[in-house]
Amino acid sequence: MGGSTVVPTVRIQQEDFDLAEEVARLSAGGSNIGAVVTFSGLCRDEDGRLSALELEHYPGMAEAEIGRIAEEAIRRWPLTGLTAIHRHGLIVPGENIVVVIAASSHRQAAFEAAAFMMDFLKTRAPFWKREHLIDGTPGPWVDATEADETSTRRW
Amino acid sequence: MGGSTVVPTVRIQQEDFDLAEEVARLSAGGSNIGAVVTFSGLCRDEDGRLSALELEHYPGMAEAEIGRIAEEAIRRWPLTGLTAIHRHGLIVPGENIVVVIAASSHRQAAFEAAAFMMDFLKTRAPFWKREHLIDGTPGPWVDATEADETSTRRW
Amino acid sequence: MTAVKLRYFAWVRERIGTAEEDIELPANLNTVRDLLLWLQARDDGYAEALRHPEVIRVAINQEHVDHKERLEGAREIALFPPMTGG
Amino acid sequence: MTAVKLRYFAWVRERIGTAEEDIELPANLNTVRDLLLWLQARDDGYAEALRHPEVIRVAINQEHVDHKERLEGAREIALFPPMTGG
Repeated sequence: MGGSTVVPTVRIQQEDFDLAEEVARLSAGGSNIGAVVTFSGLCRDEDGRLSALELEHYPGMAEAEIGRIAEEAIRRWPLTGLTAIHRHGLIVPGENIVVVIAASSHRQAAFEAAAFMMDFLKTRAPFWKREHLIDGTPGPWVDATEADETSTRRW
Repeated sequence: MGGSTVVPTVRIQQEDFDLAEEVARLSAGGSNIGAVVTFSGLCRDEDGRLSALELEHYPGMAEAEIGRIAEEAIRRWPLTGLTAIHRHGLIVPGENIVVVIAASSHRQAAFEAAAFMMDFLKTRAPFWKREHLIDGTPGPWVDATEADETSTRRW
Repeated sequence: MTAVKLRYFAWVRERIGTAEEDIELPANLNTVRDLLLWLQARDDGYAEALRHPEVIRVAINQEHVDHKERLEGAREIALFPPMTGG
Repeated sequence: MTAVKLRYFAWVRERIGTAEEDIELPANLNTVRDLLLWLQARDDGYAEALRHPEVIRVAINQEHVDHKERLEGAREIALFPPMTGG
């Protein structure tokens, strides 16, 4: 029953996904799952300034790097399941950008693994956001934040 | 836009609920939500030992106490939405017992508020679990754990 | 004498043998602790339920209180084990 | 001389003006740092993209490396800004 036998689900895709379906998939057949934590990162309109975010990614490495982060999470916490899905392309406000789902017998493990995944997705997964402004013009590339780096270093 | 205007959704009910529907309800119309964290607590079969958990609760106080915990979370973190649903009655393995959903512009706030809610739900909300064994007999009342008390004291 | 509703939950309820009762509190009961000691002496069920009073949680008017809390203003007093929800 | 595929992303790609290219690396380039300096000198686009080499992130064969990493065994080298996904 150890975490070592868990195989993470990692998907990089353009199309949207359904949170409930992904949770159901992760929980299927697992009658010893006590806790499921999901994190959904959504596209914001930044007070009406944005029409969309464009997400560029590094195909191949994106899957590989998120897979490595997921394996590390599975080593660190006693998980019964772990899913990470990251979208690319044009995403409009209110839509999903990313979801992480961590399942465990223990709520603390599920919370920590999901937070760990997100910190490393932010700073290690090869994705870059560019703003598209409400007037139709492409805006600037989003800058990486020091807060995200700091958050990653706590693990 | 401050957290002070957020009204939490608190429900105590016997019937199951749908995670996706509750997330959608919380997110409706909020184009400035960047992060949604959900915690689902599920009934485990404890390696096949249990046929069900029975949850007794204190009607009236359960709603009031969870409402107080939710108001405290809204005071502490810049949330854009907060939902807590706790079931009572007979719950079989694999089914939901509780869900907490926290939405915010900031992922750290959403994670922390959801973890805070769960720690206090465990130790302050008037619910009591009793095991029902696979042979059909009512088992013992579940003991409160020191780990839950410790987890609560960190806030 | 003051009339209050007493409510019991989980194994406290089972050992006392009732879920709730209306009771006249003697005027010499000042605090929650006094109430627990007075109830203990009522019969074997109460004695068994409240044998370790330090583990009993108490709510007055549906809010948690500690054992030093005074009983004035109480309309509903609930006794129960530590919570195990969530 | 070793043939490698160079890949560029986000504003590094825009400033250099191409998403990828196959390139023969001179034998005197030992580390990622050497490569960044050598590319800087190629033309104004590279110079602009790599003006602050310390912010450029590098992956060799699709794994993050730091600027002291040696280039031996590299088949694919990617240069990009700090990541902003998630």
